[in-house]
Amino acid sequence: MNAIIAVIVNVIFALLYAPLIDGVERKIKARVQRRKGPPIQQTWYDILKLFKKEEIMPKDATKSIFISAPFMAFLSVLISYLFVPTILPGALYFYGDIIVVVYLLAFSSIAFFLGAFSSGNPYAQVGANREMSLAVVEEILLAFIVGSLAVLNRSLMLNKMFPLEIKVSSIILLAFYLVVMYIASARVPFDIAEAEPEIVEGPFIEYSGKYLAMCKYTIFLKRILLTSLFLNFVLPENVLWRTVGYVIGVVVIPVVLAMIEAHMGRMRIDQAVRFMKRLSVIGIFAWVISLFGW
Amino acid sequence: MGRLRMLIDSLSHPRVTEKYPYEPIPIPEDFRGKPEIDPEKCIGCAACARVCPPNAITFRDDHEQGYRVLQVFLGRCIFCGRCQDSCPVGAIKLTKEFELVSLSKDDLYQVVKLELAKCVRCGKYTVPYRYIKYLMEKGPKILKYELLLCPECKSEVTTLIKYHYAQEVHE
Amino acid sequence: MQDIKRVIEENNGKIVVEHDYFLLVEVSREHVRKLARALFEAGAYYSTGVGSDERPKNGFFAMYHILNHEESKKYIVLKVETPEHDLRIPSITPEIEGANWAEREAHDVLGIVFEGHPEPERLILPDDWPEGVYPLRKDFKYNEKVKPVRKEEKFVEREDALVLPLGPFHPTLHEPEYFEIYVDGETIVGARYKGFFVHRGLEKLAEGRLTIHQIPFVAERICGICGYTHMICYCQAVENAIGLEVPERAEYIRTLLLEIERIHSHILWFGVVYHLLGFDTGFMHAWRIREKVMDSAEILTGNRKTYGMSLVGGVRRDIDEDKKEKTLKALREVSQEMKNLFDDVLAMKEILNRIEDVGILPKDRARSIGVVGPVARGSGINTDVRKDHPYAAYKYLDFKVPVYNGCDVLSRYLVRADEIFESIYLIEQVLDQMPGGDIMVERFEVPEFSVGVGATEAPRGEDVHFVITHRGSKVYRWRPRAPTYNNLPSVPVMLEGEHLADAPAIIGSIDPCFSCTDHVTIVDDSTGKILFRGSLEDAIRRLKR
Amino acid sequence: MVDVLKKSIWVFHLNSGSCNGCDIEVLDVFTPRPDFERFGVKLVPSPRHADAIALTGPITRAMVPKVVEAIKALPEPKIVLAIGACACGGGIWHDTYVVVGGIDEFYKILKEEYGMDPPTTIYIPGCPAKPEALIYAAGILADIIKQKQRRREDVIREEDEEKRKIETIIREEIGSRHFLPKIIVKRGPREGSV
Repeated sequence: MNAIIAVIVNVIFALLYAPLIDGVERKIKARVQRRKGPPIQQTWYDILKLFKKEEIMPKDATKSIFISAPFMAFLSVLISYLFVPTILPGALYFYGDIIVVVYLLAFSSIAFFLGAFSSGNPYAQVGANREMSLAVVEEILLAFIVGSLAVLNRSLMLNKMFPLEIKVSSIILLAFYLVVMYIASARVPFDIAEAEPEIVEGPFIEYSGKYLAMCKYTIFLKRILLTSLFLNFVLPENVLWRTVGYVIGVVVIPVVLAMIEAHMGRMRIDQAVRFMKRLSVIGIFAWVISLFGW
Repeated sequence: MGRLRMLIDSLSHPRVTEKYPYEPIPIPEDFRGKPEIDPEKCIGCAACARVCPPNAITFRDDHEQGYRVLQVFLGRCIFCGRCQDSCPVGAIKLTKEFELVSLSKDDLYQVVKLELAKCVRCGKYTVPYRYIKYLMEKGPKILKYELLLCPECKSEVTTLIKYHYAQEVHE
Repeated sequence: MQDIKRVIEENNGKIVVEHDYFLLVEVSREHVRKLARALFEAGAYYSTGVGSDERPKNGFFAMYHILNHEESKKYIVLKVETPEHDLRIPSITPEIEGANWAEREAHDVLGIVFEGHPEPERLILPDDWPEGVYPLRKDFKYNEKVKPVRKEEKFVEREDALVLPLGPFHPTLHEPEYFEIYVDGETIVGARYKGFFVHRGLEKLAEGRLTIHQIPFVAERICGICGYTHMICYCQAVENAIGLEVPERAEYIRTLLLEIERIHSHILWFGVVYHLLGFDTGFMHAWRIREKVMDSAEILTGNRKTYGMSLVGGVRRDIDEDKKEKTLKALREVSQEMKNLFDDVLAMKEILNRIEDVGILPKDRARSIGVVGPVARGSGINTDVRKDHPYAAYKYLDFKVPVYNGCDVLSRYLVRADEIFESIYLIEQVLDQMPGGDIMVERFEVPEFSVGVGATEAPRGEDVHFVITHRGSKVYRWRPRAPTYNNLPSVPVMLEGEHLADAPAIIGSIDPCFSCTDHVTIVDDSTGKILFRGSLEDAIRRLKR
Repeated sequence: MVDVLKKSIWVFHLNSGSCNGCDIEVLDVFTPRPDFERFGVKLVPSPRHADAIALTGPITRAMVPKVVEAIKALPEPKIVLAIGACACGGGIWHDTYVVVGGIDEFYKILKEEYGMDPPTTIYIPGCPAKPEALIYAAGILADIIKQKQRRREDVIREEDEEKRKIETIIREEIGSRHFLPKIIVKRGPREGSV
């Protein structure tokens, strides 16, 4: 029963908090650019406005897929919150839930990809292609990290992993996780799929109204999910300290990432893939030492 | 480490965002803003309308009501200030006003109507009284009766005068 | 100097007007090609070509080829006449590649046939423009509306590649332009430019409604970024045509504003390039610094962008000590902050990777296409109108012309970076040395059918205006040629073999200004596919095929 | 004005043949000093995402179908920001052979040929429109400030006395010209004067 209440609170928290932290990020980015920036509730205003707007269907779109894709993406991320605790500890744990989380995250990327392809827009397709080549590498890396963590803990259950034991391999893996988290949350220089000057927001180009709001919302939720996952790995088990740590972490991490993001130029897709290939070498190294149990 | 320096530099300096629209912003002395006709000074000579490159200032003579209608359409104005240069009495000036945003095109007009004088010969409307007054005071030394004649009458009369003089000489 | 005259005379050219700035050479149709060849070999390169309908004067059509001879510091204007019943002139494009667009344009707007032109296709007239209607002929009214003739859309298909339309509304440049990019995967295998969307008919407008004193304001609105240089260029062309000496103080004020404009234009370009490379903070910082330049422009002239400061014969407003000081103070800050920004950005590896060895334009290709300005200087060609054909106060001032040999986007980047500091140095000199005196020549006579050429170094390169005056303070023919007109044909060369993701940065690297270029003629209507809606659907259909 | 868009306006920038001056100012308002984002304004690259079209330029004839498409592509509720002298009234080239001549002429075409009602339009004059003028427009949209510019019409009538004075002076002069009243020429009706 407690777990269910925790899950409900967690999901509501995520839903409310995800757009808000995006507003905070925008404010922070504005500050490092030496301007005032929008109010922090701006992203909420944007989303509410989008829900009130008309939706236009592109002529060439495969309607059913085009409409359902944002919902699929949104729901798959939302369902992930059932397994990953946010502000309150406790979630629906069952044997093998780590695989479900990774699978759901990959599924949200695939949903965007499908939606983009069904929209019948070449820019969306170029965007989707890029999204896919990035997502493949990024999901593999994520699976790889989580898999290695599972090896470390000898379990696929998330609650067995929270918090992680401090070992050489786990520290390397967490650092590695931070990088992958950065990539997966589609921030510059890895927002190649949505590059505005090149391919005009790529996969989302044809979406309007509430479908666009869903797409944007999904991205915000995904970012908070990945941050929460990281925080769960490092925070202590004590409920009070965990909550305090979580509240600090969930604010500080996006702020720091936003500052990093503001000072990056976009990479080219081939450069990004090459970069990730190099990263995977570190991953393999961490995996090998985790096999030794260090 | 360029980006770190950039970050520190930005954070150590204040934000530059201005307070406008909550507070007014400083406008430079020579700023070329909204052109405004001072209806008290305007003589209706339409010099501004003739030099205006985009035809933002136009004039027409309303022969029924007896008015010369000078119209400034701010929506087309390019704020070059040629009207100000050309105005003989300094009636049109570029102000510092730039807050010209409007929800309807109608708000972007300034209209000045000047009463026209009548031709003493045929009774048709000619040029504004103001213009005649100005020419009488400051204009070139011409025969003053010409001021109150419409162009047709003027050319006819001129021909007649020439004819008359020619006859006189002939005699 | 003597050499070039000898070359002209040996090849049956007749020097009609010998001006400090240009030579007007009349040549018959039979000899034009040989003369052009000889001049090209003597070191002149093609600047622009102007067609003109001179039937009211003598019943002839004329084609003026303007060549830039840097060595003798003169423009050489070759005038070829052809009678109305036999509108054929030998093309000089086989001899000089740069004449291609100019001749095609003259054909489009006047109907002159260039014999032996390698690509006698329409350039600027749209496919739906009716045959036999030539807008720049004198019997066409400036405000005449022509009914379009509907035609089928034409696509240039390529079997080995996928066509990706870039434009006309693409967020890269905030201007309607259209590139058809052929991609194989993510690699570009070819590109085709189809432009001329921003045509506003201003050449015809100048001949029709406006007087000689109103045209400067139209010239300024050819381009919203480098408008003042167009204004000066026009004024100089008219001054050259009527032989007017501008007061020295006016020359200095013009120089001051031209350099202010160069600084803001270059900083703007840096901002745009950072944005294209995804580095928005760099964009914000660059434009924040630019704001100071805009403020000094506003203080000096009363407007941020359209200065409205010049007329034929001088400048309209004077500059006092207070304004001078404010400008100097602002520019010192700009100099310091830009320096820091450049240092910081060039230390960022992912930015450098995106611009180094990308968009190569080799030196020999650059010369034969006739690119100008920072694009030429980034390909190792030392050319600058300010040095080659000194105008305004540049003849009294000391400055360097930065040249880089990298031939890539980075070189163009560095050229512009250096120019900012060079311009600040120039402004310091101008404000220091500015003499007193008049700023305007009020009275002058405008002769009929007098030819004038004016040139300035716009931020984007050489800017040439050609003017034929007319009685009653009118112009008979006015032809502004913006630098982008010469630089654009080099873009397909640069794009080939590059990544699609680099296309915006490469197109951006020539600092294209389509509104400058396209003013000349008619907008393309039918091939202009757009990014959203119908156009993309067409594109997708082609993709599926 | 439009309640939905009070707090958040996403703008699609559409150049319809402008000289670039206004386009640069449209970008300029997003830079640190004016900072348009304060009012929740954001530049979006796709018209599908947009609430407003920032229209610059006099609308060249060939741009008409494209501008119509862009307006159609915007989901309701939508507004049009006509920025600069060109968009508001056609600017310096309002009557040339390839220019429609401003947003109002364009709306006529929109109504006649495409049967569409024009969206709410905000006119922002200026050449180019100063960034602060754009902020002022955003302020009006967000109900922070009230519109200042109003139509002004002045009718100047001369005092009868003044008129009489002028006429007297001139009549006196005419009187001194002995020939003028003597010669009477028959004239047909004429139209127009000055």
